[in-house]
Amino acid sequence: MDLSLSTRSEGDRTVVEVGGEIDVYTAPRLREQLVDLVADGKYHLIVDMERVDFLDSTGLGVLVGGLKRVRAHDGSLRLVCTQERILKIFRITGLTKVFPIHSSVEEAVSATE
Amino acid sequence: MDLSLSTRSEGDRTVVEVGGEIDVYTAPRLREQLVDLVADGKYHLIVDMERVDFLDSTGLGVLVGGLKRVRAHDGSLRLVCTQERILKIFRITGLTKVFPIHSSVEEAVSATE
Amino acid sequence: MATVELRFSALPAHVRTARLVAAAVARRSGVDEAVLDEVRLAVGEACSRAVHLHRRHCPEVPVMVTLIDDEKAFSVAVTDEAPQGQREEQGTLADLAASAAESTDPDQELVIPEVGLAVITGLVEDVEVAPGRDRGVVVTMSWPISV
Amino acid sequence: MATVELRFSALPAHVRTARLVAAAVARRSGVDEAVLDEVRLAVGEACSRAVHLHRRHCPEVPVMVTLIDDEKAFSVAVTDEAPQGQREEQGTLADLAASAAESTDPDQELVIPEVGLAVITGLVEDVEVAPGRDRGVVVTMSWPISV
Ligand SMILES: Nc1ncnc2c1ncn2[C@@H]1O[C@H](COP(=O)(O)OP(=O)(O)O)[C@@H](O)[C@H]1O
Ligand SMILES: Nc1ncnc2c1ncn2[C@@H]1O[C@H](COP(=O)(O)OP(=O)(O)O)[C@@H](O)[C@H]1O
Repeated sequence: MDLSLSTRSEGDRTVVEVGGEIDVYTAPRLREQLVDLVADGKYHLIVDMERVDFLDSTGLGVLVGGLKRVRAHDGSLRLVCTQERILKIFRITGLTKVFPIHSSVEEAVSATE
Repeated sequence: MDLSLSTRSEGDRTVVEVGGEIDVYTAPRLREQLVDLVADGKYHLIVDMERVDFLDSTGLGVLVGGLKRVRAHDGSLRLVCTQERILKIFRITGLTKVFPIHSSVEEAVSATE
Repeated sequence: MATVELRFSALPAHVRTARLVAAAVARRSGVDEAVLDEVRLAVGEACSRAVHLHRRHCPEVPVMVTLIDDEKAFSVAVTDEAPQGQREEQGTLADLAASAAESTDPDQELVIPEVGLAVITGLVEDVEVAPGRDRGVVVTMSWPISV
Repeated sequence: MATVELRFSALPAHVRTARLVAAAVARRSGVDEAVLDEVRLAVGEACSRAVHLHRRHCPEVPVMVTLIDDEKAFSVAVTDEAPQGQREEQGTLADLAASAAESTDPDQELVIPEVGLAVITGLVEDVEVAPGRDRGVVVTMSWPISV
């Protein structure tokens, strides 16, 4: 299954809805999307991973890269994820301590630092 | 996808509904089913292939084997198939001339020699 | 240059693996969706044939499938290592079917290598059946890539 | 004894092929359905890592994946051929992440081989990482078969 990406604004936040597989093959496209958003001045990102079927460490690397980019502009990168098998990968790599992970886009939108 | 098999009687005919993939891996099970039916005295068989996703020459071989078995008892083996990609395989191998092929189980049930 | 090579022990289950791999690589190479069924069937036939011959003549030797994507075409080569001299007799489909009918060997009823080849050549426009390097046969099938 | 061997040129797309093959063969071998996601992820990580190292050190050499089903366990071995001396430094995940953060090489940001290994060892109970015969590393992962 391929990667699908769509973005929309929610107030001052930008929601990136990701679907399909984020892996070594598709991660460059997600990376490009995040780089473009930051270049466009979008520094408060919410990555909605509810429709992600597969995530590997390459995908994690891209998310970490995105986090570094928005932080350089005092921004934020929040994740929406309730899927256990995806959460497990964040836990294994210690990234649950790095990313704020929310259980819905609404929750992520209303979250403050 | 694996093979699924179910049989039922329609008057003096026995309908074998086949689903999934008939290939070198699953064909032995279809063969066994046909052999068992003939051993049980069922000589008028209708093989319903409408839910077959894949058929290869091994599957053809089993159907030809079934035909030979029922013919040895003056029986019949009719096929139900309207799927173009499956019909194509029968045409390529000249088997459309060997098997009566019907477009519904009803049509096959009411067919006579 | 993008090449995938698959070797598997001569078991029917692995023919399914080969079909799966061929269809997946073909799709990614840009082979038309409508043709993927043909790829799956043709590769399956070539591999069933090779597995059948290996089981009969050299069950310990793996079957080899090579997938090559050279940007204009997607090609699959299936190589068997069955000894040349012992290969099945050539004949018409009807002859083969008749001999299968007389045989009581259930395996022979299931697989008639030349019927598999007939399906391949009936199905695929670009096929080559050539002798292997030392023994056996290489069946090479190609499909255009629509980019 | 039922063995499947897959060799592929060091391209990200083929990692998907390897995942697909591993999951399909694992399922047929009798690996529990609930564990197939783990197989897919772990094999993908091992292959991504190998592809990354090959692209950097030996882009012409194929990556090799061996799948063995010995009736008690299903094992996958992923072998890279990256020269030993040039392998990435070991370090904590935080070190690696920090160095990735400083790097401007986009490829390095994407793949940190040791993070992939951390995922594998965090995920799979039975893993062995051993030096390859001449060079490189063999990552061997096994899962029980529930028959
Ligand atoms: N590519 C990656 N894949 C997985 N985990 C990563 C990756 N990069 C960084 N991490 C994780 O993110 C954590 C924090 O990274 P980072 O933001 O660079 O923090 P620091 O600046 O403290 O090093 C690391 O401890 C590591 O576990
Ligand atoms: N295993 C098989 N796979 C595909 N086609 C077959 C197979 N066996 C037989 N056939 C086809 O069936 C046709 C008729 O077979 P058969 O019933 O044995 O007729 P005959 O008795 O005239 O040889 C053959 O011409 C051949 O095309």
